[in-house]
Amino acid sequence: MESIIFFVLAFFLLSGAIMIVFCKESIYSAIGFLMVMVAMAGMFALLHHSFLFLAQILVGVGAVVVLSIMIILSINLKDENQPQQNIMPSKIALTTLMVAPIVGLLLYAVIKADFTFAPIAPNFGTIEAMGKELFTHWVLPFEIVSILLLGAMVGAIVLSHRRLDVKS
Amino acid sequence: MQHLLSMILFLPLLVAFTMGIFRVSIETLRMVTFGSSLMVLLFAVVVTSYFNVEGGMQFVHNSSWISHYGINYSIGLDAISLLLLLLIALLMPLIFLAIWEEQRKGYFYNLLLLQAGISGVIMAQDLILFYLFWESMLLPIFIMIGSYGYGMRHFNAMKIIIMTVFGSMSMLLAIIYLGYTHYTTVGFWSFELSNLAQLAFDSKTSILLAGAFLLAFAIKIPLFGFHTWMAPAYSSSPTAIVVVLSAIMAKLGVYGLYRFGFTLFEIPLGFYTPYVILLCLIGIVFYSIHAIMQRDLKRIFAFSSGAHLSLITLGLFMTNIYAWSGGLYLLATHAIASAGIFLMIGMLGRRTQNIQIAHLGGIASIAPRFAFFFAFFALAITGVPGTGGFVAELLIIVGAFKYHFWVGVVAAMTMLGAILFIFWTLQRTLFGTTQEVTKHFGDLSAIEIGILTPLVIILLITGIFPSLLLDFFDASLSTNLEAFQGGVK
Amino acid sequence: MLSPDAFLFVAVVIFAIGLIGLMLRRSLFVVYLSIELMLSSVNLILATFSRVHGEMGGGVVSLLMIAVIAAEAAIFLALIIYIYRITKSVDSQSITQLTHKRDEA
Amino acid sequence: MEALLSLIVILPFLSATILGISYLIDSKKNLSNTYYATIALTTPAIVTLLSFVLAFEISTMPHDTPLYAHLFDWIKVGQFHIEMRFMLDRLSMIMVGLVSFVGTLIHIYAVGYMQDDEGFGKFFAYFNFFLGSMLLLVVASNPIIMFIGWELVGLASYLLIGFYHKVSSNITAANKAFIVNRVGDFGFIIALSVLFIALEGKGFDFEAIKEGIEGLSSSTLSFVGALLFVGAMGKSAQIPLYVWLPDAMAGPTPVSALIHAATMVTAGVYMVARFGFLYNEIPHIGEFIAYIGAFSALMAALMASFERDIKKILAYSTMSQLGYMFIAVGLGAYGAGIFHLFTHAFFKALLFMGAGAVIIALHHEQDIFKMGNLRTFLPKTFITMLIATLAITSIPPFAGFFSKEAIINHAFLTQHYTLWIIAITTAFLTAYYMFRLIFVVFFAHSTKTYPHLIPLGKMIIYPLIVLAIGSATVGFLGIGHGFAHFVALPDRATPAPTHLLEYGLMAFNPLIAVGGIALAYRLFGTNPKPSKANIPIKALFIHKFYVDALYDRLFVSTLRSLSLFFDRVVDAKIIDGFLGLLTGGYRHLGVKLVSLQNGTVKTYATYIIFSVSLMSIALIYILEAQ
Repeated sequence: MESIIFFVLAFFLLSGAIMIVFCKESIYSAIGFLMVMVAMAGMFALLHHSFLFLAQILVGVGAVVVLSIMIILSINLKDENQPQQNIMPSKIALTTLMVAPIVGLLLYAVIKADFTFAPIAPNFGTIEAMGKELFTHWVLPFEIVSILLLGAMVGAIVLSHRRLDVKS
Repeated sequence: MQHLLSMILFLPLLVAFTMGIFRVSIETLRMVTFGSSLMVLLFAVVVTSYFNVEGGMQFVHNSSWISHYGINYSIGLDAISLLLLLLIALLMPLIFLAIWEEQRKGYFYNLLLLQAGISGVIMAQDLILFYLFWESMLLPIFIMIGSYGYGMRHFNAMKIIIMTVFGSMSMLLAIIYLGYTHYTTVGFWSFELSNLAQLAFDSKTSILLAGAFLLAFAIKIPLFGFHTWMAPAYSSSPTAIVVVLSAIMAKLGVYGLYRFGFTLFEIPLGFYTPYVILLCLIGIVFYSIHAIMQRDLKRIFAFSSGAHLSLITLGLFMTNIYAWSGGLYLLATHAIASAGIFLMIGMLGRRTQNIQIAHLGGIASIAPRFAFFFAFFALAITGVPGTGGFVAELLIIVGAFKYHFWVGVVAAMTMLGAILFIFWTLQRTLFGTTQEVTKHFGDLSAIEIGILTPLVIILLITGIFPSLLLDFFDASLSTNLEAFQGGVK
Repeated sequence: MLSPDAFLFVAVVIFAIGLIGLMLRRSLFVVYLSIELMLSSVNLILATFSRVHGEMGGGVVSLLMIAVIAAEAAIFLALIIYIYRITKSVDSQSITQLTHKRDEA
Repeated sequence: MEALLSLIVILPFLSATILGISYLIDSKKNLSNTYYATIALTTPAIVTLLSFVLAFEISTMPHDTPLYAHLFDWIKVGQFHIEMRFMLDRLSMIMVGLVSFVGTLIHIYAVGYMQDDEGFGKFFAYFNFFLGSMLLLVVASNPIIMFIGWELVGLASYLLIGFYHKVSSNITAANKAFIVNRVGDFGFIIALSVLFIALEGKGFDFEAIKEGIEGLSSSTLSFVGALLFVGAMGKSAQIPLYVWLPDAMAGPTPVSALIHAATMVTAGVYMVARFGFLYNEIPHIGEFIAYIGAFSALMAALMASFERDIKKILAYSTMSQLGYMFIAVGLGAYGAGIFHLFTHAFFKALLFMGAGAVIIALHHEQDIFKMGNLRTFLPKTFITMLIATLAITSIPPFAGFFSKEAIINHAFLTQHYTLWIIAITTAFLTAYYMFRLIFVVFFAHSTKTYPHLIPLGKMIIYPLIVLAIGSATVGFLGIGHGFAHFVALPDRATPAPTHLLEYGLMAFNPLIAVGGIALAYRLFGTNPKPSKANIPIKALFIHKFYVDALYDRLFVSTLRSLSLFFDRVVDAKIIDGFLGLLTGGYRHLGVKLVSLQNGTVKTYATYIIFSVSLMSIALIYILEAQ
């Protein structure tokens, strides 16, 4: 049963990823991104990370994806403003060739290492356990991320309010 | 007494930094620099008076500097270095007098640094120390050509620095390799010349190492083929620098060959000897002919310097006592004569703002003193008897004939070479009728005569009583020559 | 029972697709999405290892990563808008300010 | 005595220095000519006195014990030990006496001649400098010191030829003189060096060389001898290095008289005589010298016959007479050669000074065809010049007769008939061109008058008279080879002539001369016209055999274009071009790399990925290998 769910999720994940990269229209890419994020949330669930699942749905899908789609729609690119680019098979082959060694290395490592799932505590991945972990061992990174978020917020505001006549 | 050499070395640096920190006015600066150069001259004279002609390396001072790599602050003097030290100590006050009117402070600072660098090169007995000073004397020259020069000064400053640094880089590599070899074979790091001279290499390595040193010195001298920086650099340089370039810097190439080349690599230099001699001979003829059609006084005498330096190098490589004495004698006398001529070109340039030969002429009829001194130095360069140049050329020619007949014939051509262009230059510069720029040419002032007269007197004394100076370094030279010949056998 | 390898395989492949997208496409959106893709794949890997070792650390980092993704999205999208307003396009080739300019003739 | 000998050389240099410094300091011209003249004249006068004292001393001593004066060690490097030491034997004594005596007279003459020149002081500084150098040359006890004097007289000659330095052509002439002389010196120095190396360790004084050369091979000696003679060619204006002498007449006339007639140009002859012991070992080189001398004599005579400039005629005549001297010394008759040198100094100095008197009287006119009838206006000059001319054309009993006759007869007696014929022809031509000069200048156009003639001062006339007496009488010293015996040079043996032959030859030479005079009178006696280049052979003579043009084409232009070639091709194209390949390659590489940095972020990302993928390959490889 889990395997079936996994394969379905993996299918959505991969096809979403492929859509992101290979669709000409940005909006299709965004839909592919949505698929990826949702499928990713599913993956987390499969891994017993219930809190991650929730966070992924809330933040990843609810905030990031929606924001992206909103931006894409608001910019409303015309065709002449789109990058004039044909996705050529030769280029795909070339980039794939370049990426292949990295993939090879990673897979090599994965196969060599031969991981297995360890038995887990019953409260693994629950909000309670995560919260405990977060506020005992991970306080500092947590705070740093909060500052990062603050910075990003300020940055985004500054950028979008920047006067346009700086550069012609 | 122990620290006299260090004082000579560091006094100019100290003065430069003190003056720089207090940001003194130009008047103070020129007084103090002139005073310090006189002090250095005094120290040099004191050193000379305590110098023992038979004594080999003297005033040796050695203290550890970067002990981990065995780099020492190691200085000392023998007769030949002392000769060069005296030359620079004597020339610097004259140069400072010659630029008395100069308003740009950079002149004084750079010249002080230059003096320190050159003194360091002359004294250094540690190869890293030597390399340090060798490069540091290039910097003031680079700055001065670049900021106070004439014509395409930026390009020419780059050209001189790139070409010379290219050579010295190869030398640095060789130095480091030597030190490393000392570490691997003897067990501790050392860059001391006397230690490195003990090392033994297989023939291929030593030829490569000798070549690396040779390249640095050949560019500095410059031998034929490495000379294209010379004329542009001379023509772009301000007077003070061109005097130092021609009178001292170029000689240091020969000195380096003598001190380091011949001490470290007796045998592999033998491998290069025919090629170097060939380059020298080509240089003698080539530079002389090249100078004929030059239009700029500085370039003409640049090539003349080149020809003489080829001759000096030739003398050095023929390794017999006549040629060595002659080479070193020429080194001293040509330094004086070329310093004189370039100082005078500077004076000429200040009066006319123009040193293009085509615009000059007729100076002799309105400025006889200028004409006399100019002609005297020019003739001294051609090696007229009665000036030191003749003695030196005679000795080198005799040595060249001892070495090989045809080498002697070409070496004797220097007698012809210099006059070909110098007499024509004199004709167009001094004689004939006055032109626009020379119409109101002022004769030499008392100070200018004061600058030039010591040089004239030295040239005359060296020409009429050569034994005075020859006996002075005869002992050093004979010892080194025997050591060298012993090394070859 | 699923092995961790399956998850890792998927993550690696998604990562690779992200890389390819990064190199292949000129549209800034796609570039952005590719980067998100790679981040997510790393996220997945973290989660997997958290599960493999039975420890919560990986999960926590993954959680923080989600926050980072959000921050990154905000900045990147703001930049896209900014660039779009200047160049009227979302072409990555149109941003060439880093090019070496030969100043001498 | 030694001190006196040193003084002879040192005094002129000293007074030259004093004069020179005075002249340079005295920029406002406060010092009078009298000041300069006093110093300038005292020196040669004292030197002359000293030389007479020394001459007396020497002539009482045996001929093979010269007088030495050791000053100091000049150079001592290895075996190269050169002393500043002077040697006075009979040969150098004759030269010292000659140089100082004639020099003094010309100094006196020059005071009159240069009276109005603003460079008066400078002139005498140079003149005294020359005197010192010439004396150094003749009293040197070894060839190196001799070479120093040899070079210094060249320098003095350069300075004096270019004395009127505002005219550029004068300087060109001076340069030519110096450069051509240096070409000769080039040979000289090579010869000396080779000789020194061959004799290394045996000393380098003349006596030491004399003893040393016995061990040397004939080829070395021939080489040395020939190259020494190259030096003499330059100094004494022989083929092919004679071209500077006519141009050297650009200098003031006293200079021509002293340097380019009486003293410096004879240094070559002196040198060959000095090295007589060496040339005796290699008679074939001696013959070569004689032939060069003969051809120079003939060629110069031919050129003199068609020249219009009074000083240049005399210059060619000098060259021609020097040719005679070289015939003599080449054939081993050193005594005869030096004797001709001796007499020639008198009459040639006189001729130049007379010509100078004419020139100055006529406001610096030098073209003989613009003169004429001067015997009525300048009678003293005419008389003295006529005496000198009779002397040079070897009319008995004037000086030239004895000396030239000795040379011509020597050529005949040693069976060098070719040389003899050339010498006789030259003698004929000499008579022709010298009397051409006399007739054109002093006789022709008998109605011509000169309203603006400048009167000649006593300082100019008296030396002429003294020299005229000399020209008329010094020949008698040579009767019965008296002079040659006195000088005691190592003459090669000559077959003794029969009396009949001797008297025949003695009569033959004046007859030839008279023939020349007759021809000159017939052509130029009354109504002279300059020769026109109407036939090729004449054109050849008038244009000096085109040698100047040839040298110009051969050397000057070649060197200039070579210089330009070096500058524009060798330096700029080949060497800098090669360096340019290096630096240019570096630059091109930079340009290529710059295009990699195209500013698009995507490309940079590609580089990163590419690098990472390379690293991955490497990692896989490493991991597999473990």
